[in-house]
Amino acid sequence: MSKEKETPKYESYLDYQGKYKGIWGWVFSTDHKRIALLYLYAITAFFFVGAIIGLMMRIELSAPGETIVKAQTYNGLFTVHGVIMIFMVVIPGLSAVFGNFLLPLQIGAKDVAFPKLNRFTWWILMVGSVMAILTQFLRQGPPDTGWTFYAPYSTTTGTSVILATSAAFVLGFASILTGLNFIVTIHRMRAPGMKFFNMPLFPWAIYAASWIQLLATPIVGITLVMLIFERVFGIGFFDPQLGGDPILFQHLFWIYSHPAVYIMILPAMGVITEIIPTFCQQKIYGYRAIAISSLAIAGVGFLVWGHHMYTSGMSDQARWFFSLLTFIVAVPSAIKVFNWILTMYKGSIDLKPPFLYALFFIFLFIIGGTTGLILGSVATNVQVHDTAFVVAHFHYIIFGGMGFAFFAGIHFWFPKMYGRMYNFKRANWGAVLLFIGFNLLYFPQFIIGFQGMPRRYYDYLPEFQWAQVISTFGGFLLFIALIIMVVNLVLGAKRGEIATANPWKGSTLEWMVPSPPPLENFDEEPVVKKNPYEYD
Amino acid sequence: MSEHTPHITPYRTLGIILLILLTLTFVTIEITSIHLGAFTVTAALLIAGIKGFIVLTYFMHLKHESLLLKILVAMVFVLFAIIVLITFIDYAFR
Amino acid sequence: MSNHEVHEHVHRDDEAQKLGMWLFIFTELLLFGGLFLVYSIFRAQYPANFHESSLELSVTLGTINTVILLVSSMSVALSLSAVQKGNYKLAKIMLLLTVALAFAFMVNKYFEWGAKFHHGLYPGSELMQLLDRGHHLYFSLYFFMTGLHALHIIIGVILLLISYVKIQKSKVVADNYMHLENAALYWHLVDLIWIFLFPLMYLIS
Amino acid sequence: MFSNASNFVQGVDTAFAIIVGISLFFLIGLTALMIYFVIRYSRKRHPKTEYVKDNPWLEATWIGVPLIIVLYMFYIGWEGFLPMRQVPEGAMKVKAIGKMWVYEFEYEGNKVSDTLVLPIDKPVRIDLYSPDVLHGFSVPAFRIKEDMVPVKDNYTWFKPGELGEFDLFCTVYCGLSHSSMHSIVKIVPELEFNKWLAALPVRKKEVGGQGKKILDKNGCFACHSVDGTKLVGPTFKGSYGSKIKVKTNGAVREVIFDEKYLEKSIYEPDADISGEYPQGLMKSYKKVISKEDLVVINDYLKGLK
Ligand code: HEA
Ligand code: HEA
Ligand code: HEC
Ligand code: CUA
Ligand SMILES: [Cu+2]
Repeated sequence: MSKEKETPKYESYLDYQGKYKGIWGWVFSTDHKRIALLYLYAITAFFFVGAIIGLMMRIELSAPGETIVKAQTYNGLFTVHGVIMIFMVVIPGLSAVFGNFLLPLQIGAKDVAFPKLNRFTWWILMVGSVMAILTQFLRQGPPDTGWTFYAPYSTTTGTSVILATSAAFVLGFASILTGLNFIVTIHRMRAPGMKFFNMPLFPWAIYAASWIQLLATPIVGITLVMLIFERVFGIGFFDPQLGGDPILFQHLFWIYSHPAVYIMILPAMGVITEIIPTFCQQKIYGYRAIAISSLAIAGVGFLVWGHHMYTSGMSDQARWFFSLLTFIVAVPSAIKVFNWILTMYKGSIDLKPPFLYALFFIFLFIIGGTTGLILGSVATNVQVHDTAFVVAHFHYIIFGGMGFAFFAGIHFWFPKMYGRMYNFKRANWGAVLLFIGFNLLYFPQFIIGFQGMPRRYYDYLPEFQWAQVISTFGGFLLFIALIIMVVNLVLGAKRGEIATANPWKGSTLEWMVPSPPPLENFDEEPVVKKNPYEYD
Repeated sequence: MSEHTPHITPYRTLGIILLILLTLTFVTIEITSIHLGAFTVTAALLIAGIKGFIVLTYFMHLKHESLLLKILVAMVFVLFAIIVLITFIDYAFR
Repeated sequence: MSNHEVHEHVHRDDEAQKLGMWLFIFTELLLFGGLFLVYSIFRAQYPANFHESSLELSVTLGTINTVILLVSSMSVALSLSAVQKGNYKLAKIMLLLTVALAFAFMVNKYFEWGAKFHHGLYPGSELMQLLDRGHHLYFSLYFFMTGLHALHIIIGVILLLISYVKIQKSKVVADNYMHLENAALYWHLVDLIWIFLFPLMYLIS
Repeated sequence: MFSNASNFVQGVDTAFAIIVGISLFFLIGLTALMIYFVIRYSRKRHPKTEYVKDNPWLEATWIGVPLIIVLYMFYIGWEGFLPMRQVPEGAMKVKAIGKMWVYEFEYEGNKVSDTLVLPIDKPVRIDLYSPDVLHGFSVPAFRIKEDMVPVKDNYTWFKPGELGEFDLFCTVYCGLSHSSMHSIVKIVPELEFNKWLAALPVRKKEVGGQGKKILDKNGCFACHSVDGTKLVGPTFKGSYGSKIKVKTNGAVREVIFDEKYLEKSIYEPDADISGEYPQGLMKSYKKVISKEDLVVINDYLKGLK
């Protein structure tokens, strides 16, 4: 890009010197952009920790019997891996990082509705995360219940379940406040002239996800508190030995945790919906359908939690009812996939790294989603429930879906965030390696899952070993690819070329401000007259 | 930046509302003390619902809020009702 | 901190504040909603036990507390109206009345719980372990739900006291009263929840 | 085409094949389309975008068609599942008990075995019990899986159709040795089964009386033997009254196995860790085993010489 470009004349949010110096200028900042970067760094660190634990599990599983850790340690590993990845990485992930950075920019606002609350939320997240990580070092040993905390095992095991559930509770609080902040922001702070239906689609996705965060999280919150009280005071809500009902725990847990998976995927879909039209320079196909399908996913997503419990001993009526609703919630996702692909039709496609990631996302999401259909159908669920098949399903859809969308988004908005550009060639190599490693890692799990290899197994029958070895190999490939990606991005942020305001010729408002954006985003309040996604 | 001038609920209205709420409270107690079988629960919950509605409408002045907020409040209650209903699909048919 | 703060004052958005409070109230409703769900399921399973256990509670104490909460709910509402009309004196009296009522509620609760504790009925007690499933669940829920409700009373009182100070310092005035309005909304929520707790715990038999 | 290991294989595998087929169709079709678009409309070949108008009919199609497809998937899934809940009259009954971390199968006449042996071609209803936490009862080859939930009585049934040995897994995470909670389902000809059943010893009359019953009910024998073998935890045989080394807060000391030590071991197992065992294995039974029961257990252990 242009070398003659001088250092910008304005004061960008990155250079801004406030009352506090150095790192405190970040930690105490109420600027949504700075907070977004704080989230990015924190979540990257958590992701790293979780991923290393994932790799340790892979090494352990590469041979039957004891390989590197003891059974008790392994049980702690997958619990902590799940807790970190779910509550500390993917649930805050996209919405807190890109939502914070872009939501105000895309709707033409100076900041979110409650900037101080926003800062406070990040602190809460840190407190919760510290608690979660502390569980590792307590005398009782890491929690060993799985991230689902199923009673009555969780009410009786000697490990530090109380701290782990408290951590999840605190993290949930952060999630609620983020959602609250975004909903108010979207309702109250859109630029003049911007109606709901000419908002870009990423805010739409954030909006839908925020409602889930707001309405579903309290239920898991109270459930976890009940669990803690059960352990401390011997109140018997869930432990049958005390008169409780373990299946009720599962209901309450999944009333939150199923909608929670849409907290993860909706913003990811939003990111993809921004990237595809930009690189095709084509109007997004079926704007309204995509916007409304986000709400539909959020709405119906509330009612399908029982598909995690088909074999728990629910009534038969509940089984078919949940199965039916599960299938219905798949349709809005399908609509989005079709619309994305049709947007490419007759466009002018520029295959840059973000778009490459987006393509990989679509492919992996279809695999993850359609295997979700296999799980949703009662007969086949009975076969694959609680097996490696489920593990493969959700890694495909969370890592392949939300993870790849995250990488796509980082590569897409990187120039906006840092005002610099990364190396495309390295980025492409990283993406391709990541894709190969990913498939090697998780695809074999589908096969052995169908053959009956249960999940959360420290030890397994020798006939499953071939697949586990391939998986472990894939895990290392993935690791290398991620290192390439991260190094490339870090180098880019440090000494990449200076990026222009609108390197990809995007049409939404964030591209109308300089890169990196000035402290208060817009010098004058933008007035919106046209729809997003009009390229010319 | 308020869209509309805020509505001030008169003191008198608040007093009347309180009286209605107190009356309803005593009605519930009366109804539940006579034996009506399964109907007791329905009656008590119905009255509680009415009381809740009054509190929301007048004390929390939803009456004078935007349509959006009214819809949102209704949505929350409906969502909760649906969740309870669905959970009972399991428990009722066990 | 940054010059953001300056802007916040320029762009005061009462509607946003209120919407934010309502959204928070939604989360509280669903928090208790989870408990009501648990209650209804266990009640459906052990109707007889729940009935017998609820006889252990004193309807009189419960009724008094209901009346207290309803009156206090009106008094906050009065306080808000008074602030809107510029009658700060009345507003402050009404706030203090509300807080006093909240205090009375807690004292009442203290005696109620105290009596139960005295009989050896408290979470984790020997007696509780001996009860059969339905009774045990009823009392667990009773302590848990009323306890959580009491916690909300305490939070509400703190919010109201902050409002009081703000009126005192003229930070809450006739054309800027969002803090009081939100505190009042929270207080009504506490009342709203009790309206459902009362019949479910004390009356339905 | 499908195996005949049980009567459900066909239903489940049909559903599986159909859903996978449709999914593959969409996966391959959409991916191919995507790649085609990327190549055909790449900026080099197609520098100028032609705007495409939304087509309501097209959109309605791809709401409607997937809806029909998924409803069909739901239907076959339910069809394949329904028979699993309809136990035929007169099915043979076996009670399966899953406890930390072994299975036990109780046949009529109070006969107990640790493998599930069944006659071929005869429907059998398995009643599922658990005394401690959730366990899973899963035989992948038979396409059955149902959780074992304490207090709640779950069941499953099937009709074996092939001779042989099949793996039985515990699928619900249940603690330390979840992954070794494994057993075998052995399908044999009816004659052989009858012979086997006849030879199966009746569960011994409770030799230990009440004390043994309590331990059995709480699943202690999953970890503690009474014959000297070392399982997950130390054996009870001969340990009562002896001196044992325990670790208290990391410091090793010697205690005598007596009433007080017993109570502490059961109520706060992590306080004194016996020998080289890791802590956190045994859970506290404080809420489960009453003081009265302790006395009974005490007497029982005393007698185990
Ligand atoms: C981001 C997270 C995410 C998302 C989006 C989803 C999406 C879906 N999930 Fe998944 N799921 C998880 C995360 C997620 N899941 C996790 C973490 C678990 C395990 C939890 C645990 O036990 O630890 C799980 C477990 C899980 C189960 C329980 C498995 C078991 O334990 O037995 C089921 C069962 O129904 C299920 C179903 C579905 C379905 C139907 C969708 C649908 O929304 C998918 C919709 C998408 C598509 C259908 C693809 C796109 C469509 C097309 C390409 C068109 C072609 C399709 C048609 C014709 C319809 N999931
Ligand atoms: C976001 C969700 C997420 C992600 C990304 C991952 C990532 C990985 N997971 Fe995990 N996983 C879960 C969520 C996730 N997982 C959950 C919820 C469970 C269920 C837990 C339970 O049963 O309770 C589970 C369970 C689970 C199991 C099953 C355990 C069992 O049932 O016995 C296994 C086994 O192999 C596994 C492996 C892995 C591996 C190898 C990775 C790898 O892909 C990780 C590889 C990545 C790296 C090695 C990256 C290195 C990182 C960097 C270089 C930093 C760069 C970062 C940025 C720039 C952002 N996971
Ligand atoms: C999960 C496996 C497990 C179960 C189930 C279990 N225990 Fe233990 N138990 C252990 C382990 C491991 C130890 C040694 C470590 C320790 O002292 O905590 C132990 C130690 C003990 C000791 C001390 C023995 C000694 O020699 O020091 C007693 C007594 C005991 N258990 C009783 C019981 C009783 C009674 C039950 C059933 C109600 C039970 N256990 C259930 C694993 C278990
Ligand atoms: Cu038993 Cu897992
Ligand atoms: Cu789900």
